Amino acid sequence: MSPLATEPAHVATPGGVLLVLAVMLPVVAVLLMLALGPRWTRRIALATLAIGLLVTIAILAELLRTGEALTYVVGGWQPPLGIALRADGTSVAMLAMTALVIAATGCFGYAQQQLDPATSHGRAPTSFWILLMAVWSALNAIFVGEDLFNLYVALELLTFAAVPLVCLDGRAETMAAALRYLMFALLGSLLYLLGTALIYGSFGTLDISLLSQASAEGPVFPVALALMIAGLLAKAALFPLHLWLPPAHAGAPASASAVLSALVIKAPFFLILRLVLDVAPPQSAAFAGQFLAVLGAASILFCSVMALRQARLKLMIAYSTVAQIGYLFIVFPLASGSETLPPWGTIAWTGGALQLISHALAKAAMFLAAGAIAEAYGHDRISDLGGFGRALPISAAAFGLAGLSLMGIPPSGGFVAKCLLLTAAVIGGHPWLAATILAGGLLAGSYVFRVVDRALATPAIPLAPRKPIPRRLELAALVLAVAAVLLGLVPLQPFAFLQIGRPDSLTAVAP
Amino acid sequence: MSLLLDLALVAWLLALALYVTSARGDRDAIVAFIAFGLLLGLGWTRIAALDVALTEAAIGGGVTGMLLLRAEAHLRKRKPGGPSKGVVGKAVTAVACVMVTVGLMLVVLAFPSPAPTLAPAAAAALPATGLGNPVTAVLLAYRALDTLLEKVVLILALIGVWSLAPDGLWGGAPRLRPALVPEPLAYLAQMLPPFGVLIAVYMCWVGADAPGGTFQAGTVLAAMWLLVMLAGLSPEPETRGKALRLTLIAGPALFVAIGFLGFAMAGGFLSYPESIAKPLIVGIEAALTLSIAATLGLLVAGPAQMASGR
Amino acid sequence: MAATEAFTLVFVGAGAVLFLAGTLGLLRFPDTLSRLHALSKADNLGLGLVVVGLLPQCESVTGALKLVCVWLLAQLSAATASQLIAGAVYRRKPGP
Amino acid sequence: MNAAGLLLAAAILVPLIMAAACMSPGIRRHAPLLLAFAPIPALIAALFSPEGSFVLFPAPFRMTLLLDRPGAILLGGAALLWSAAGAFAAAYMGRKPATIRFAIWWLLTLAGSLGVFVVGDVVSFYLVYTLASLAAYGLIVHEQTASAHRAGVVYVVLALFSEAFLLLAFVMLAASHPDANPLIRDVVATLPASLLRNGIAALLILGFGLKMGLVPLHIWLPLAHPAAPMPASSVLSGVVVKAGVIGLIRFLPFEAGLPIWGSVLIAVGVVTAYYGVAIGVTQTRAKTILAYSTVSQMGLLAVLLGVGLDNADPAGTMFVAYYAVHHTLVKGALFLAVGILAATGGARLRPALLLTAILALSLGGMPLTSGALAKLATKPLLGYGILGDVMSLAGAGSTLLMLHFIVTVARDARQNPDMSAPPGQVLPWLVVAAASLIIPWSLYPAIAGESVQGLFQVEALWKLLWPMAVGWLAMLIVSRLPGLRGAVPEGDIVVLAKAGGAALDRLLLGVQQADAALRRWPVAGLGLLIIAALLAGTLMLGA
Amino acid sequence: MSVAALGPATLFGLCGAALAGIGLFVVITHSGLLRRIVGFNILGAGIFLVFGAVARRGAGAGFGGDPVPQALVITGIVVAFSATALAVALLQRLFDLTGRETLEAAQEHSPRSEA
Repeated sequence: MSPLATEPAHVATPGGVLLVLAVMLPVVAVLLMLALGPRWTRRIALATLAIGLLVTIAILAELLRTGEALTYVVGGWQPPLGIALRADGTSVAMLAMTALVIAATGCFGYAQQQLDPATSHGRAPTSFWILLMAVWSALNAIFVGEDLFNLYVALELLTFAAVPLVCLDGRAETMAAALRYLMFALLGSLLYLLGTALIYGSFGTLDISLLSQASAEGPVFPVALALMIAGLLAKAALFPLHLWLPPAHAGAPASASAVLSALVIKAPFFLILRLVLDVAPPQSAAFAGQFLAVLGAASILFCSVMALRQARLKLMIAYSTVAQIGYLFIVFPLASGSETLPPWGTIAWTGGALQLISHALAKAAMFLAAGAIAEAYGHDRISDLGGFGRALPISAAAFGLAGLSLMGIPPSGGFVAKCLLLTAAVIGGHPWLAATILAGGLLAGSYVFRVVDRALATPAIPLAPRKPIPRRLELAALVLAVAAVLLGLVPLQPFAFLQIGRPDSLTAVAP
Repeated sequence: MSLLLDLALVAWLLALALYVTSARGDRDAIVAFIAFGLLLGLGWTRIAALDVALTEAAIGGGVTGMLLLRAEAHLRKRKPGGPSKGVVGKAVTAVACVMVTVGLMLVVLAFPSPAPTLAPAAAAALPATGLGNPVTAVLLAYRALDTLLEKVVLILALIGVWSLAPDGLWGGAPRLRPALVPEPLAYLAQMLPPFGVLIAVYMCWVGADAPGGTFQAGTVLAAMWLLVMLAGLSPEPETRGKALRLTLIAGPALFVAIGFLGFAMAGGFLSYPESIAKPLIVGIEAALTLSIAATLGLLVAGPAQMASGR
Repeated sequence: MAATEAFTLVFVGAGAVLFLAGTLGLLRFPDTLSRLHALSKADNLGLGLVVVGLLPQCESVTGALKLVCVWLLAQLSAATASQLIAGAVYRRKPGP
Repeated sequence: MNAAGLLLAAAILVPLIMAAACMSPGIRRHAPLLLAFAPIPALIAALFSPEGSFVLFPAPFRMTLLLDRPGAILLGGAALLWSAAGAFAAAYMGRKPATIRFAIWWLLTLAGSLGVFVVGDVVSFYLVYTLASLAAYGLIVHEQTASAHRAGVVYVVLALFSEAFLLLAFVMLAASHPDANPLIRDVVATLPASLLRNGIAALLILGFGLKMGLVPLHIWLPLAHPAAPMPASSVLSGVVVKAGVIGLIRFLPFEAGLPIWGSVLIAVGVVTAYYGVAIGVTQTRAKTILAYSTVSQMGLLAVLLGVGLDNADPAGTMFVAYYAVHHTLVKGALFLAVGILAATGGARLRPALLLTAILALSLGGMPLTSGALAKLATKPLLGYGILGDVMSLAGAGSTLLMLHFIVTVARDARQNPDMSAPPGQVLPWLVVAAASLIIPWSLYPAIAGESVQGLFQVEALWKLLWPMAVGWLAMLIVSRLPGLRGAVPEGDIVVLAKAGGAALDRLLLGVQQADAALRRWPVAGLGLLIIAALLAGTLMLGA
Repeated sequence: MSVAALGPATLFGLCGAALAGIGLFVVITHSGLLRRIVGFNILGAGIFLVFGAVARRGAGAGFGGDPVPQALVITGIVVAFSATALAVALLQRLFDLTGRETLEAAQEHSPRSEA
């Protein structure tokens, strides 16, 4: 370990300050909201959304301008003693996705609260804004974190922000869902923490880039990684560890569900990705990747069927989330790379990243559309929604477009992602994965179709909303859905942008 | 001799933990857990971690125990839950847990020797912070970002707890004071707090150079505050109260502010200029102690149960 | 030196015996109030003896003061706790 | 980008722009009027764009358009039918709010179904193919009846399967190609040498066969065509099924040939041709009979494609396109005829019936009609062996089926009061009917390579007349069998799905129970430990 | 390895491993949520002890233990307490609303049932 101490593992880049801002800005907002009270909460939130978007854009611009990862060493204390923040291309893509979804969700939340001005300074709206900011901060911290323990704290921050979001409306079943979520997430966190302890015990550092250069001997490293990955799997709700997700994501208010389903479960996946690709020795990573892919495939098939069987719209979307998460895990064997080609140079890596982002956009759009529907009709029983497309054309369109992306129908980000994954499966000789991808697409088509069919139906008695829904409430969903579709226009080649700052990115060539 | 003591301590810890799995009632389990926490604090001193020992005793035995006992009292009228029925499932789980334990033990035994350590690095950097207690240096300088985020976690947990209040009561005050305050409790609440505050101030102050520090001090303060509220000597604060909220955020806000000032003074976020590092850190610690005390106290007090006065 | 050590040995030993007796009482006495009696007796007196026994071992006056403080605080809280428990028992079962 | 290229682009874009324009309320009100004009750019492109026109849209759109002769023939016929059926629809659907929705689906389907004839790269093909597939759902369920709904569900499920098969096939095709989105002709050239060629060919035939309605993947046709409104059935049966035909033309390697898969196509085609007739004659509804006739005709096309593939004969695709355009126009006109006849009575019934009969018998190959030309033109391809006779006999089957159809529509129209269909409907019908006669005549010399004089020789007439005679005879026998009518339900083997449905339900219930069990806390907790242990094991394996 | 050769670091590390196992058992098998929360705390304590063993093993530079893992444990204890507080508050609210303190009743509520 020690030879590395002589030569700093991280050299701060000028743009690194932006990473601190990305993490701390929402924290400042949380503190301000708490200090100034409910009357100011929403104004602070909207201002933070605007500034945060600007910061994200600045990070993106800086990354593109310099063509290398942004790095910051907090307090000037070099790892392993201190903590570094680092954003490579993939991280920045995550940051941008997060900012977009959070902003859209914020707009939806704002519009929804305007429907009922009497309670807009009440418990649920005020808590929502504070928690939303905390989620944002936690996500940013996770996407730029380099230190395993710092990531643990960020993960816990994320959990504590996400759990109260689930039970914001105060119904008993959402309390149960939140409690189940909290408990299982805690179990996951503790396993992760245990792994961290073991890693520190054998390497004396928690810095990811230092660990990636460490040579692993003996059983400690595999056991530690296994514990951490298993803990993160529990938080990512991969089948068969999805017990908490459907009730939690279906029970939460729509805007919260959108953030939870689109972003929150991506954070643990992102960390698994980093652990497998950056920390684990390549040989071990290959075997573990196979195992994760089996779970991912099971998740796709099993939970798609479950989504198909749901009577309630939000439960259906929630199960679909578990299924779609499965696609991310089948990336591991597909992006195994080779001597000349690192994993992040493969088309499967691009496909996986696109799947992650397009799912985030599409799923947020779906939940927001479902929120508008529930707002209009007071329920979300799919069978009783016949003809909702007439009253809520924008929501129906948003749902349909988002559905295209989930199904993998062109032109959409989901299509390009699945196309790339399928190609990787065919080239790499993984017929079962190819079959799974296709079957998942079919099942997704079926469950999306069930809803679209209801939207287009014209029942004898037209379905009248209980209150008028303003257009701006529906617009956020449409914007996200259109963004998911527009992603389909990105080039089919590996996204060079995603490889910025990855090790050896110079040797990465397009296949 | 000391090995014998260690072995006895470990045996007690394991016995209490096993008792928690098998105790009939939750209260018995919680009492066992409080004893467990105190013993664990003793255990931490055996492995030369005095700061942790103080924290563990204050938290594991103290505040967590109080929280759990209050919850148990709240849930008194329920049907007993108990372990799940399936014997086979339990047996399988037991086997799995034993395997996990054995695996972990093997890993613990397989740690590399000599052990990797950052102690020399921490010691070498200590002069730059002006501190004498390396744990405080890690918490407030080397890994200050962790500590800062952890404070946000604490505040967020509080916001989560508050958000659980029924809509009508939100912004109101939690209820700690029992219907009838026992005479001795009131007496204790008058006697103890001056000592407690003294100890807290002392702990916070020496934390820079000796075991102790902001979190331990904050916990003691919180305990004193809770005691006073329990005895009905001071009313429970309304969660909407401005002063309360300012106290809550004072520490983290100062932390963040000094962190950002670091850009101007020392060329980076959360870096302290070497000459005034120690006063800055002690200042942050003092503010944090207040905030932590308020946060911990309110976390134990729970969500609002009385409607706002206004 | 030997005298102080002997002093310490005697007093701490006596304290330990009291603790043992108190623990026995806690385990063997029939009802809550008598158990409480045994426990608080042993606690107060035993801890007092131990503290007194340790005083000569202190290297500084502050150390000795700390020990005394520990005893005083323990007294205070033990007495309060005993009162509270007794009160609770009394309220639950009115009458003898 | 040249003018021809712009025209091709307009063929796809104009309908899409019209659909988008329907978002504006002012345009939306007149949406039905757009339908007749939306295909006009495509029609002009088919007529005037030179063969081999090529246009490339650079990234990020990555679309290549390309018109070859088979494509132009099919595009022209399809655009004509779309235009006429659009005019028909404007008159037929009336000015109800639902009509606007119908118009939007119509425009989307139109863009997709015309697009498949002109796109040249793999991804764009998949895109427009999908557009046509999915948008057609809106046309099928438009009436919102229970049967329409059922047909829609069956259609969507099969369409999704088709998409899945094709996606895999395309990915396998393009996998070996350096370009991420290669031209179809480039990847098809590599197909015969590909290691995956059997898998690709099987998937292509499955995917496109589903769309064409080859047995046993035909079940959506007899369900969807009767359920859709009249003009929609017309384009579904006339054009949308041709997406499968053009797909096979584009993606199968006719230059190099794939003998095994050619034989498979021939076998499937023969079975389909006969099966469509056999089931069709038991049907009682005119539109269902027409749907089964389409199934049968698609079988004939499959045989032609199979022969082409077998012989490695790229010219065969020309014959296929010729036959297909004949079928497009005739079948389109016939569906419109059903609509006209339902609204016609009294004195005007007779001429209408007569024209309908001519059109119908054209499918059986009545001399002087387009059917006769198509059959004669494709004869050389089939050869004069047993296959030729089998196909001639299938022509007899077509005649039988069409006679059954004529009897059925005549019976249905007998009770009509004295009325006449509005001119807005009659005129488009007449246009399509006329086109179905004129276009094949005008194309015949170019396709068959001989002048039309040859058609009047006795030998040629005999070739056409004996199957017709056999068909008449068969009709005489069939009409004496009263038990036959309604013997087989619409969608025939979809009934089998009921039996499978119970098993599927059990499976789904099993999944639900497994989910409930796995989501119990102790099970999930134990699962977490087991997963951690397995992960540790796999990680140690590699260490 | 004889018992005498065990240093306190290893001994408490092993104790931590055992506590983690016991905590896991409580968490997984008990349906009563309060007990489960206690189980989480025991599991956490076990993990912190493993950290403590690591710290003790890293003694050096005049310190009795590596200060970094010790600081991590302090942070971890705070986080664990926050989690406990949040869980207890949720549990009390659940109890107030439904009168139960287990999640099992929510399990029976089948996914197809209406909202």
